Amino acid sequence: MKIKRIIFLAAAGFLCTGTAVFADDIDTAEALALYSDAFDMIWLVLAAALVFFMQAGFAMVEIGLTRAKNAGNIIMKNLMDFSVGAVAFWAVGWALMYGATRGGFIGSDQFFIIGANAATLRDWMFQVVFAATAATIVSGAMAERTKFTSYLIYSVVISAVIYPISGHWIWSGVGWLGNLGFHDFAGSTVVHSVGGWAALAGSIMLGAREGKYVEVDGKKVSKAIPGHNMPLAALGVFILWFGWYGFNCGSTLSGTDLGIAGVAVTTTLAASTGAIGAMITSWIQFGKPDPSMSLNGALAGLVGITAGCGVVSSTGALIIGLVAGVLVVLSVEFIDKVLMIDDPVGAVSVHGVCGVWGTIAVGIFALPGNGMAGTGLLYGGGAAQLGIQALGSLSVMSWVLATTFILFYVIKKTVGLRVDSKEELEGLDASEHGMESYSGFQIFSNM
Amino acid sequence: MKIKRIIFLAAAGFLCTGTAVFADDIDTAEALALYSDAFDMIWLVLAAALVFFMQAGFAMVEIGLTRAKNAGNIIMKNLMDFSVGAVAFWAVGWALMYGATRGGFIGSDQFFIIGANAATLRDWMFQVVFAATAATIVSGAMAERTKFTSYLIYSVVISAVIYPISGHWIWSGVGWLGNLGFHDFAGSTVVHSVGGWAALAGSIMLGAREGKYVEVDGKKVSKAIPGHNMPLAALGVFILWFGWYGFNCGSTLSGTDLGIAGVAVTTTLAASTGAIGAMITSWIQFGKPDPSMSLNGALAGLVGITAGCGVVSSTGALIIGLVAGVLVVLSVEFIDKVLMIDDPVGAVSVHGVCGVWGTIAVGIFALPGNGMAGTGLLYGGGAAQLGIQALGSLSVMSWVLATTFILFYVIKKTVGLRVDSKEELEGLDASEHGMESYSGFQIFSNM
Amino acid sequence: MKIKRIIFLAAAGFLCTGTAVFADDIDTAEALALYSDAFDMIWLVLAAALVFFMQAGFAMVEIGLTRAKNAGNIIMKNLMDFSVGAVAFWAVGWALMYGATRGGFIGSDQFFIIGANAATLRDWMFQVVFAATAATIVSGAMAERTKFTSYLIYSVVISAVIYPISGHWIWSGVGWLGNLGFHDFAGSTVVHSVGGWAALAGSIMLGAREGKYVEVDGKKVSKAIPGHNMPLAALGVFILWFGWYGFNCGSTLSGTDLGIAGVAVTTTLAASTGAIGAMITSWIQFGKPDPSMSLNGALAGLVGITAGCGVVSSTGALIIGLVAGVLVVLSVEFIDKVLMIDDPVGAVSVHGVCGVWGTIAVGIFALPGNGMAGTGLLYGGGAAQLGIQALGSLSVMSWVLATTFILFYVIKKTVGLRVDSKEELEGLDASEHGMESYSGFQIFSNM
Amino acid sequence: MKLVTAFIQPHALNDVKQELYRNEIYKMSVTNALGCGQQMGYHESYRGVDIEVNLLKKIRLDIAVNEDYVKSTIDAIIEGARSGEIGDGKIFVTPIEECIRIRNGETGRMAIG
Amino acid sequence: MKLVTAFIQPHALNDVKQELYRNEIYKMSVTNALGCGQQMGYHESYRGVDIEVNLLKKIRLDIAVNEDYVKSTIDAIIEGARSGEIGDGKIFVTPIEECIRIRNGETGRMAIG
Amino acid sequence: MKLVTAFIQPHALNDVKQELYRNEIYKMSVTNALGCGQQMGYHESYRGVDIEVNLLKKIRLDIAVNEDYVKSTIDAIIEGARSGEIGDGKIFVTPIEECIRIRNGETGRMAIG
Ligand SMILES: Nc1ncnc2c1ncn2[C@@H]1O[C@H](COP(=O)(O)OP(=O)(O)O)[C@@H](O)[C@H]1O
Ligand SMILES: Nc1ncnc2c1ncn2[C@@H]1O[C@H](COP(=O)(O)OP(=O)(O)O)[C@@H](O)[C@H]1O
Ligand SMILES: Nc1ncnc2c1ncn2[C@@H]1O[C@H](COP(=O)(O)OP(=O)(O)O)[C@@H](O)[C@H]1O
Repeated sequence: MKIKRIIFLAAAGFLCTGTAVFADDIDTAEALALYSDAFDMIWLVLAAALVFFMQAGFAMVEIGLTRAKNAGNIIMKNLMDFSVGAVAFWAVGWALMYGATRGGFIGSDQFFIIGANAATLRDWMFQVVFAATAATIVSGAMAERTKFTSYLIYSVVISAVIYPISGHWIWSGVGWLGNLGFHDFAGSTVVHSVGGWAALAGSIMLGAREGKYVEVDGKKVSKAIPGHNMPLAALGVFILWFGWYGFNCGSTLSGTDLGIAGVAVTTTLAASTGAIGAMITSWIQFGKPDPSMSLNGALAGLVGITAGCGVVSSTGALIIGLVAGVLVVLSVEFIDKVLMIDDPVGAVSVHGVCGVWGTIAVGIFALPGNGMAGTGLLYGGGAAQLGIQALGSLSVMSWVLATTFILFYVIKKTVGLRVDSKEELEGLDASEHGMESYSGFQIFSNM
Repeated sequence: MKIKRIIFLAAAGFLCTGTAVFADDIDTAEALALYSDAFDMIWLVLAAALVFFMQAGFAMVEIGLTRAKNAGNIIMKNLMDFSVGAVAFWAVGWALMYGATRGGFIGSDQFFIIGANAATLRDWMFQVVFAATAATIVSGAMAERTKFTSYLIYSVVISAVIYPISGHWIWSGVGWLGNLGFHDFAGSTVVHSVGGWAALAGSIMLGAREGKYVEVDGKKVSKAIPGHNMPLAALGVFILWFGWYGFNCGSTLSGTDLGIAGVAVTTTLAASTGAIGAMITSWIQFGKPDPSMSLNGALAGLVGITAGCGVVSSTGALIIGLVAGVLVVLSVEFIDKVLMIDDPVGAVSVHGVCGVWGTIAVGIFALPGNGMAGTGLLYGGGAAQLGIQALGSLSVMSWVLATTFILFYVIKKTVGLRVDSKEELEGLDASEHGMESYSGFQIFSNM
Repeated sequence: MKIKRIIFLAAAGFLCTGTAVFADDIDTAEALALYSDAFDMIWLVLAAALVFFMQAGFAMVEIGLTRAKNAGNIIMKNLMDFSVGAVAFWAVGWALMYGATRGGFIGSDQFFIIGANAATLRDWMFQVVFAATAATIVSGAMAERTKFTSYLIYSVVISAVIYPISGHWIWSGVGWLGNLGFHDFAGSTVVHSVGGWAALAGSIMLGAREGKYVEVDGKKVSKAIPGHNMPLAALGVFILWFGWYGFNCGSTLSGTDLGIAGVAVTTTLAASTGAIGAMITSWIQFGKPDPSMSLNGALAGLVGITAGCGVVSSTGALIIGLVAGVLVVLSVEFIDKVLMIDDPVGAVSVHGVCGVWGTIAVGIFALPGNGMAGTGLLYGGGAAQLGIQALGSLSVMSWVLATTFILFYVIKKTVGLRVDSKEELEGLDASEHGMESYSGFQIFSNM
Repeated sequence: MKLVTAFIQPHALNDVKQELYRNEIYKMSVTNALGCGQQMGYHESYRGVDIEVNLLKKIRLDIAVNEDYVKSTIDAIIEGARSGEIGDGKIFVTPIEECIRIRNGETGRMAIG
Repeated sequence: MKLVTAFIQPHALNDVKQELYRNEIYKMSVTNALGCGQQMGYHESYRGVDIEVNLLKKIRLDIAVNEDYVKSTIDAIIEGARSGEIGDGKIFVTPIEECIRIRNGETGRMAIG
Repeated sequence: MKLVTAFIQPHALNDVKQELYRNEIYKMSVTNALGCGQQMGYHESYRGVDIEVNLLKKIRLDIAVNEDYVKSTIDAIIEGARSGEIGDGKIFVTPIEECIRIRNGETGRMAIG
């Protein structure tokens, strides 16, 4: 490709002959403007790539925490929710989220990102991976029993409509929640809660997996259905954590924002204390430090810090993460044993509950003069920001629960939401995809 | 290390004391030139790292789609083709590809990258990972039956000679194909087709795996030899997709090129529709949506968009990906059932066939005024660019098929290309490396 | 979030209206200073993310090279050593490493990184992942028999005290070794040797795994305890190699350093020859090319080049890597068969021995006029630099061995270092965490 | 003494165990098996190529019992495993000549339980 | 009724099944096994340490048949599994006293097929 | 001819093999099994939910021997596998009516060894 060679001769030129060529050719101000754009460009594209990679993380976590007989189905769900979601977000989602607002509630132009310039393309790229993150969260909660076709339908709707609309409220710059001063830096609410509440609606509408809740002496009790591959689950968490540096740091949206470092530090510390918090809580609750809970704890810390990563101190981050870690264990237990809702990977607790916690936490821990959100309760800012944060969380939760319940209800009444019991027993790999994920391995399964 | 501290004191200086120091010390024009170089440097090194990571992706895909008894051998092949390939590309490959041209056909100096300055080192780094990608593609098609020593020999030759020469034609800036106006932005032809056609030659010369084609009632039929680990195959595809952002976006070769965003968007959309296309095609053809085909479809979309990612619209990308996704399924079936060539992972279809498709597609979908290639057929550019693209594809295909057939023939007649039947039955892990990849796991294998 | 939209409107502004706005708003010198900081910021944060991802690499390598019954325990160790280590490095480690020096031996302020500005936060972020790397190396050597609680204690101490103090000597800019001219660009000694020697102390204090050394005819012989998952081990190595581009290239500490390319090239070549060297050595020694040794070889090459990656030529890198590859195989054999110290993953050989080799190699291969270290022996620089390098290696080795022996001794005498024999037999997943890592898979284990 | 060997559907294992416990049979050995029988198998496909799977996943139970327990063992297995559909499985009874408890060398009827 | 138990080479399974089908024996159970016999095993190495592998992968076939089928079953297995090399395996015949089809409670000769 | 079937603790396999070799018994087949016996199992938990694991990992040994080897086989297994603790396992002896070496068609006493 000619241009390759030419550019690189030019570059070599700089290195050798120094300045002269340059100064003559391009005006300084133009160069500075170009560089500013270049910073944002490479920063956001690299961050987007990192966030994309989180898809692999979700897939591995969900595969690891479920049974071998459904691994191929989970792969398909994770691959396809991104694929159909990206097309949906291209056609409709972006327009509803970032198009010209109708009263702060919904965007209304730029369908098919028509007329996009370089900056819009860059922003679309960064946003599409966030939309896909919200969509894919649900897959874990609905694992091992959902009809594949129904899942495809769900994926289109959440990426095209549900996620973008609440996103518009908060991130469009002209949304009603954003205008009220609601602060969600990288998406504890916009992304994670949306995914988490959709996961809740999905798992309620589906019902529990066969064998998850059984009568014992006339009482319904929760049974464990152990995941089949902890190493993959762990790998998934490490990938997610890695990708989260793109998720949170990239949300500065600017490559020349020196706040990036602070975001990276709070993210790191909250993830760490999240893991620690969950480990200790599981140790106390169950007598032994539980790996799958500790892994969930790291994610809980990450979800928790996502809203406030740009406005809290490192100490604030430590506390937010720690609380998220404790919360996730208690929430998993509560949802499983008290509410008896079957969420195989803990998606509701990690993304829904800790998403709310992280959003609220902004109102408590936001540093004075952070330039983005009102000062938190702890620093004497009163309850103002806290109230707005609570309102935002609640609004998004209501929106998502309402729409996804309707969505899943309609799916249930039309194409059906769940595979039949024989197919579930056999495993979705065989029944939905006619294949085996671990051909040759001897697997002992009596559930 | 002293310099560490010093640099970072200086940096801290900027943050605190502001501008004064700076303006005095360095001339603006010099600074601008340095920054321009710095953009390219960090952009290309990061992109190279992403492309390097694709090695892990290839390894996982190939391991996942073959049998457990050969996993260790695949690891060795993937590790060593990069390792010996990098040394070969350092000693010879770079020189033949980017050295002073002999008539547009072959480079002729800079062996051992002698005299390389920072810019050359940077470019070598970015190019070596592309060379390694081409080399490693073959490994999957030749899996489960190739002698390890022979594979090492092949690796050296492709990285040192075959890949660099056709690369010179197109990417050296002075090659005959490039001069004709052939456009291959990131390597649908230069990298993927080269790998794909070498894979074709290799799998033909090797013959099929034992048990792949059997007589049933006097007719040769194709039997399935299922891969043993779909989660790893899926992980591999996600890693490849992730790395592809480095592969395609990095191919701007410049960190200040604002076209990066467009490349990222077309890459994302084509991968998505590739997966969708393959899923639908497999659904129609086989009755169920096939995970391993859908995964191949995402790769097919990526390979397809690689040539044109900088010159097509997002709609163009959607179509290119979709066609690639359909094509890959039909091609896999054709090669397997009609030609009866045994390509365990579909490398020929994904990289060879879709590489050609992507190259041709430039001649159809290139936007007017894209600054790199002639306008495509669809936008009224006539068949000119299309013709050149076809010529280029064909030339590279002929070059690679001819040289690799000779290469594999020579290897076959000297050291031998294939392990013997007993070793194949036992598995290459035991016979070639004296080890087991999944020690302790009970694996049921009767093939 | 309001700010999101605003920044991106501004950015769009640049792309459309060009220069005028910009030139008016910001003074050129200020812009140049900001950009310089921005380069360092995004470079170091991205590099830090890559280095963080190495945690996943270590986890996969260690899981792969040990038995299935301990996989969950390894996950917990790798997750928690980062988590508690990050908190420890935040509270104490950074202060001891980069706080105001006491005589070049230890830092003394900035506990809890109090008063950190953006530059300090950025540097902390980059340094914490190095500290975590040193800490996590030990986990592999102590695998399959260490009490989880004891491992947590060890993690805190190494990240808070042992690593930072020797780090201060070398990287603080005011440490006694740094002042002597000791050169360790990215941490062959500071990070890898520290981890390697701690691993040695740990594995000696623990003793070998049950069944590792058995009496046969009155003679103690070494038995193989094969790892259970080579694909994960290979994935881990590819992840580590990928992350190493952040580790080494990021250690320029500056995003405008054009030496980055050279670092990337030497890193790539040394890793390659490391793999080649180990493959050949294992082929000669054991009759077949050994995958797990070749994987170790790549890591050995990477560890070897880490100290000198900025000051050696590409030829130098090839030799350093090759020697490291040979060395690691011989060292693994020596430690296993002669010293009879049980290091399941070869951590002592890879990180300790090759760390020393890499450090020493600077004194041999450093190019004249490299601007960082004295000229090496081979280039006529005499033995001066070599002597300093040897002194540094030795000092750090003594420091680490002394402190970790004490540490492990104290742990042994108080909470105990090792699980009991029954727990070891059963596997640490069951005994320490009450779970199974591969639920359902039939695993044949009689050790 | 008899050895009762049964091949059952994997998902019936829990119910069978429950029934056996109810009949005070607490000792057994379980193995993974693949079975080929009247239940003809099914078709999978892999990358477009059809695979006929006629070895279906089964579980093999081996239960050594004294003569007077044979009937209740068989009944318990049937109770737990019968769905009335093809593939429910088979039970085979074979003679055991001796039984030894490794722990203490006990033999015969004493050892079996 | 007899139980024919064979330990064969894994790769012989398809051929053995083919031969059994040809002799109208369609029912069997298959298990993964490891065998130790005249075929002495081989040597692997792991990280430079030699491993003696003397438990080789085998497949265990259990086929319950009526007396009049015993010979043809044995012949079919031999036909399918014999390569003439060490490691081809063994066949053992043991008596079955009772056979029950779980699905419908059928017993004896009726149940076995 | 007898078939000696033993269920032992997995970690006892090496010792048992050693003892068998010492008694010149070199042929055997080994299978993975799960056992349920006096050794009551243990409790694991997964994500806070208790799991009762009462199928413990065992190894099944099948050794076909001539009558005169039965005792030494049993003794060797006991020697290698006995720890005196619950869970050591059981040995069952069943009659074999015929034994055939697939490789060359040898039968009976000749074939067994
Ligand atoms: N003659 C036999 N020998 C060995 N195993 C048998 C025999 N008949 C049945 N089995 C086992 O029992 C399982 C169920 O048998 P099948 O014929 O499918 O069911 P059903 O008895 O209900 O018709 C088979 O998969 C196989 O494992
Ligand atoms: N006496 C025996 N008891 C149990 N299994 C046996 C016995 N003899 C042979 N086997 C099984 O048969 C397999 C093949 O036996 P081997 O002696 O290697 O072959 P061959 O009979 O051809 O000499 C062994 O691996 C083992 O599984
Ligand atoms: N009656 C039986 N039938 C089948 N298998 C048995 C029987 N009794 C014991 N076993 C096997 O032997 C193993 C050990 O038995 P257990 O009762 O735990 O030990 P012990 O005999 O020392 O009391 C069990 O796990 C099971 O696999």
